[in-house]
Amino acid sequence: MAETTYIDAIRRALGEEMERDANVFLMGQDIAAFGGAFRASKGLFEKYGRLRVINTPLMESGAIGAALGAALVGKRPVLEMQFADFVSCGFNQIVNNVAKTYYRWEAPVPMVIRLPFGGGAGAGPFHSQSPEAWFAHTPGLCVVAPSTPRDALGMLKAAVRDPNPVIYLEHRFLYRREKEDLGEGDLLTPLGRAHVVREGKQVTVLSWSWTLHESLAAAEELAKEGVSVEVVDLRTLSPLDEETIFTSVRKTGKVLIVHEATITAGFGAELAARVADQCFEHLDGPVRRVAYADRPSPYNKKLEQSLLPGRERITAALRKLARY
Amino acid sequence: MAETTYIDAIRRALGEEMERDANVFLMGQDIAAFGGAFRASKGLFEKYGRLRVINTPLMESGAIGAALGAALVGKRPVLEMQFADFVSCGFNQIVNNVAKTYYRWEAPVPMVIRLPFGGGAGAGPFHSQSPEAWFAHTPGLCVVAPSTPRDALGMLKAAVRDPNPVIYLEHRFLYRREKEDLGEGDLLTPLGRAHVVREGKQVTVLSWSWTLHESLAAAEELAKEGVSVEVVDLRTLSPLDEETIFTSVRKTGKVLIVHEATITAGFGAELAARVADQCFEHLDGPVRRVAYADRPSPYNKKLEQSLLPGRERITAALRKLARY
Amino acid sequence: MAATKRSKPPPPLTPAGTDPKVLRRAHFLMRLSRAWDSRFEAMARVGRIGRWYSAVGNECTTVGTALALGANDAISTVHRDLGAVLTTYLDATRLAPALFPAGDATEWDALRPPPQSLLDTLASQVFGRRGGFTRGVDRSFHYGLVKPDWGIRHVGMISHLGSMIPVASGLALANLQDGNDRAVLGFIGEGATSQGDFHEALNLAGVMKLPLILVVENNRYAFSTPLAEQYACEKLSDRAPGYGIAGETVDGLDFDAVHAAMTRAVARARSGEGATLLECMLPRMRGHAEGDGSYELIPPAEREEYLKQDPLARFEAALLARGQADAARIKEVTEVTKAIIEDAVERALLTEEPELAEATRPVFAPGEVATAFARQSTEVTGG
Amino acid sequence: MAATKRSKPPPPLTPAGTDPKVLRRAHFLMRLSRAWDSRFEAMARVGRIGRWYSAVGNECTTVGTALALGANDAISTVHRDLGAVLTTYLDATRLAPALFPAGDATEWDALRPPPQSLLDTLASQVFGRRGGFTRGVDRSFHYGLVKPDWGIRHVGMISHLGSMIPVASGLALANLQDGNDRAVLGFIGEGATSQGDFHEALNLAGVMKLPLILVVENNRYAFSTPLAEQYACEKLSDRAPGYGIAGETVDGLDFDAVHAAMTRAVARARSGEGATLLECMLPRMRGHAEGDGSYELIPPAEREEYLKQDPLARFEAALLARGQADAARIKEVTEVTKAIIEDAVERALLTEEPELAEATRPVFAPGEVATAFARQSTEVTGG
Ligand SMILES: Cc1ncc(C[n+]2csc(CCOP(=O)(O)OP(=O)(O)O)c2C)c(N)n1
Ligand SMILES: Cc1ncc(C[n+]2csc(CCOP(=O)(O)OP(=O)(O)O)c2C)c(N)n1
Ligand SMILES: [Mg+2]
Ligand SMILES: [Mg+2]
Repeated sequence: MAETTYIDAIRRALGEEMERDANVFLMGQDIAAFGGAFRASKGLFEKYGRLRVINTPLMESGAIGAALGAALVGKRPVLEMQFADFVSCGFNQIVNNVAKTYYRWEAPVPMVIRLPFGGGAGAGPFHSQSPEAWFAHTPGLCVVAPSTPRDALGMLKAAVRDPNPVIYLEHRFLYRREKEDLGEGDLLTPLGRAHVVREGKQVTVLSWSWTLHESLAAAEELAKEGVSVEVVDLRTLSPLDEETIFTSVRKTGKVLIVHEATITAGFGAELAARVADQCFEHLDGPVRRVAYADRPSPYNKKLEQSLLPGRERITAALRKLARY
Repeated sequence: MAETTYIDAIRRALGEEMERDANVFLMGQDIAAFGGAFRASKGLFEKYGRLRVINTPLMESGAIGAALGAALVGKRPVLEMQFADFVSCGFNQIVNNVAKTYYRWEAPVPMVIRLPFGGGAGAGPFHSQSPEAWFAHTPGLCVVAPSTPRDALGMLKAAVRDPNPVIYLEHRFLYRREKEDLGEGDLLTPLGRAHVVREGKQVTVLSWSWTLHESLAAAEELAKEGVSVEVVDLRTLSPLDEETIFTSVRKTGKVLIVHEATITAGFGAELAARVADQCFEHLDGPVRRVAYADRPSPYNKKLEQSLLPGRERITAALRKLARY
Repeated sequence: MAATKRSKPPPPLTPAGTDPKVLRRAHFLMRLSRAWDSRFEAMARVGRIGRWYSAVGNECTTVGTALALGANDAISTVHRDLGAVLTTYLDATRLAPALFPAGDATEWDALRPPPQSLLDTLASQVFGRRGGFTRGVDRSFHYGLVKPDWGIRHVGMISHLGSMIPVASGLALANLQDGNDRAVLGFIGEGATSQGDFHEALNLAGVMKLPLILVVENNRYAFSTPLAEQYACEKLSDRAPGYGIAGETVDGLDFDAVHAAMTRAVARARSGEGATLLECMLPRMRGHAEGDGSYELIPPAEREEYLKQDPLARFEAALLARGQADAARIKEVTEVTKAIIEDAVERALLTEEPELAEATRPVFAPGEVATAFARQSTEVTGG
Repeated sequence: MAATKRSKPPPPLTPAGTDPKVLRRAHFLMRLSRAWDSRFEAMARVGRIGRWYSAVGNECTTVGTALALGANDAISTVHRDLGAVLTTYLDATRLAPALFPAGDATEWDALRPPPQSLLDTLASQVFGRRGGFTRGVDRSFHYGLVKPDWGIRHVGMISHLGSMIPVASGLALANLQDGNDRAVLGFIGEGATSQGDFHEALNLAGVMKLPLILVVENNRYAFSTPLAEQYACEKLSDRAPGYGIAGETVDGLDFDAVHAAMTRAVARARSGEGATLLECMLPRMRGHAEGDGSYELIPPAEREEYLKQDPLARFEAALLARGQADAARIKEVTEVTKAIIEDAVERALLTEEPELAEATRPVFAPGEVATAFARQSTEVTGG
């Protein structure tokens, strides 16, 4: 069978869900005839027309608000931000309107906001950010970040079907680099479930998205050195699958949290806090984090690379932790 | 001497800094003749006129952007959000424009954004929020949250003088409830310095703003029970005064973090993470947090009270931790 | 600081060209809205409720526009739109049968639920009680009621002004997608027109020819800020050409003018001609919120002028002048509506506070995500 | 999808009414901008640089407007405003002495730094090299240069389109506060006018009568989106009345018209009459970014039409027709500017990559906050 890339998995999910449910529709900038900046919706405009693949003017807040309105009367909008960085322009609609509606008056808000995020492309401070912590701090939002084509497909489909707003973080660096044979069928990945990608005994790594792959590479490296590392792909950041996480940490006694977002008040802090509280008696070493320094993402590729929490930094941190 | 309330301390700071430096000016909604929703600028319009106390139209993003522009050419704007909750409407200007300018092209951005925040008034989901974590996660912003009139005065003055953007969180519940005799003179509180408000031996409480007072009340309660609690007022959340925090936790061996914002990915998570990393060997118990449940703030006062992390919940958590 | 520059409204006006059925219903609903405000203003004055944002002066606009809609047209309201809410929710003919001849009931009325119970729910809502739409979790008009079976599609506000305009545009978009001819009515104060969301939503409405009518309730002040500090155009409807949509400014004291302009706008929406920006000029008859000191900032002479312009008084004067109602009828409507509101308020005040468990009720609708949320430790979920 | 509806630009135009000194400088700067683009487009085609946003077609507008400013007027630029940056930064008479008679140097030129060094810095900036304004930390036009001693007040862009309009309004506000008569020129694409920030800033400019000129570079497409999907008004300057500011739409192929309209707008700004929204209609001569496939989406006939409308070619044709330059002069300017750019680019390519330490340079300006930041553990500060 042909291999499916991460971005193709996203396109497949969109196509399958639009086919399944006539209420599903897409909104975003340049997503119609052009198929989107990353071509995630390529071909769908031709198939479903201008009322289900809606090219919006250059705006974010207005588009998110409009999607909310449509969702309140039974539609299931899937909104693409051209880059995750631009979601800040529609921040209020998400955190105050979309997120709070169900709690306030029990109206379900089935909508997905797709955020192409992350660095590694030398794209500078405004096309490289990882905004998940802002949304994880906002009650009422589900925040997911798949790391494989399989989960990109299965979680997007699950997100479209859930009656709640889902912030869907898709990593641009993985778009064409990750490939899998997915086969046929209606493949779903449950929301709210982490996944132990690699079993191990001495240290647990908690990560997601691009850094998950870097963590796996680092675990491989450590294996050569005789250290057994367990790697957990969180997949859903909020709500959190505490059970899977705590089970792993209690088993290994050590934890390294790895993410691409800047470190201070990043989502890794929440993981550290829960572990330091709920696994305290099982910890055999300090809770460590590897993440981006508290800086914007520099434009020059070498500068950016020096800050990205890649496999070298993870490997070094794992070594240190294993020796602790 | 007369006692000065927290809100009067803010007004005094604004007045003194405007008098000291002609580049300091105020912007906000209803701040001119009306003196602001909480009267923080009362009297200043009459004194300094419409170009230094600027009533803006009903907008946040445009006002923050305008303040940035003025700051880039030598002005020192102090912007009032009518309620902290509305800052989400200007979020992009803060996190992408204001915060990143110095790193990007080394242009200092001396500006202060005042955020009247917090609950306790039965004001519902949109007039009660505590947004500090979003900003603490954004490199390039200084985030402060004074808890006393003395620090409200001294930190606002320091913030106006610093060449960097400062997010100044002022708690509405404290406005008229906290009073102190401040005396005369040019009173400054250094930015980036926490303050051990109460010394103790068995547990450290890390908190700020309204919950700092609740924590002190809880510490008092524990004292009666023979438990010695140290209470640290962080005052500045970002950058963090690790030295003061770590010194205290290493001494007591136990830490309770208390804040009003919702718990998941709140700023308390960052404190827990740093402590769980840097004080691991000194910890005699799990790192605990008392904070708001992951919910919007309900309107009905009784409902709201049931969620606020007040002295009872803090006391209970301290008791448990002390016994651990 | 005075709201300068705008010209004074024209002399007294008359509801001449409107269907008598509509006039009867309008009169009842405007009086009902006014009675509600009077009751709550009184409670606010003695501190029995915390804040009250009065809709006195807005009735002609809120009722006059909402009455031009049909079942399952949608409305999106902000803080002074009680009149539109009542108009949308209530079968007036069942609420006050004595006031309406048999033929006044509409097809929509047949769909509507018993009016008394909706009114009671609304009163409980405003008090933050158990029986309200949000059962205490959110304030007054911060909720929605989307009940296609009742013909009601109402989306309430969040506090962030301007934010609901894009949402209203989305309601309109769904109509376009469904290929129906329903219209959407959104309200906004003149102050909130300064928000970016106003622009983004109206631009979308223009580009997509959305069946949206945005009514600007221009009461010349936003909190303390007079319109001269809010915008610099002559009329806010001057913004319509910039979005390629229809624009009109009407006198919010003139029921006929409001209703007729809205009727035109609804026709445009239904026929695919697109959106309308309808500005209604209102007298500022009250301060921002009761007792917040904002009214005192308006020069006394200006205030007096506004109080003289009461649209409800003008409406009734016109009814009398035209022989569309006599003094007895006006008195009766006034008293009946007052009694209805008194009753609803009294009943609501007797209802219970919400259950404490409401505070931690779910933030997610039932499903996979909600289940995962509930699996977390209760320290986090608060559950 | 074609950009429909807008009428075709009028026949060839002539820079007739403009001062010969201005015409000479304009010609040089437009050619310099074009030479820069040609060089970078070529590099983008062979993958030597990642992306290039071409300003081909914008030169008449960027240079024509920026040339109407004086020392310490401010400019705020976005991604196709190379022409305005060059116009603001460079003493053309020192950069190419052979091309300008002695009297062409202005008072502002006397303040300006040596042009070659600024040009070199700019080239290094675009490559993300050590010698650039940001020393590798941010891309091409994402920086600013505020040097009152040089008469230069330039605020560059962030990627978030629309965000710089409020900032430009703030630059204008500071002028008002200082009581000077300086103007501010901001640029924006027609796509970015859909952002809320456009609205909020222009509304403020109207209310405060800010000395701001917002130039809309309407090249009929935003990335892939044609203007009919971007807005529904006839002209974007139709939005000006909605803000109570002056509005004008001019043909961006007509240097005289652009320069004259800008000159009028600057006069308004200086005299306290307030802001202007100046829309310049441009041909879309390139795709969004080189090689991103967006140009191919435009119908071929439409593309050809745009390519025929090249404002620089028209400008030169007009110079010739009017006898304001001969073929030799045009050739010379073309060659000299090409050589200047070749040189600057070659030199920049030879410069070093930034020092790695730049990645963790301070996020705070020196002071109490910066010191506190540096005190944190290096895991956090990355320091
Ligand atoms: C985004 C936002 N900013 C500020 C406020 C604070 N605020 C509440 S009401 C109000 C004035 C509203 O004026 P207008 O829109 O004219 O409505 P009116 O009250 O006059 O009917 C303001 C500034 C808000 N609610 N939302
Ligand atoms: C807030 C925001 N949303 C989306 C984008 C992505 N984007 C970059 S350029 C562009 C099109 C810009 O069009 P226009 O403003 O017309 O300028 P042009 O490139 O045509 O000169 C878009 C959508 C962005 N940069 N900023
Ligand atoms: Mg108003
Ligand atoms: Mg364009």
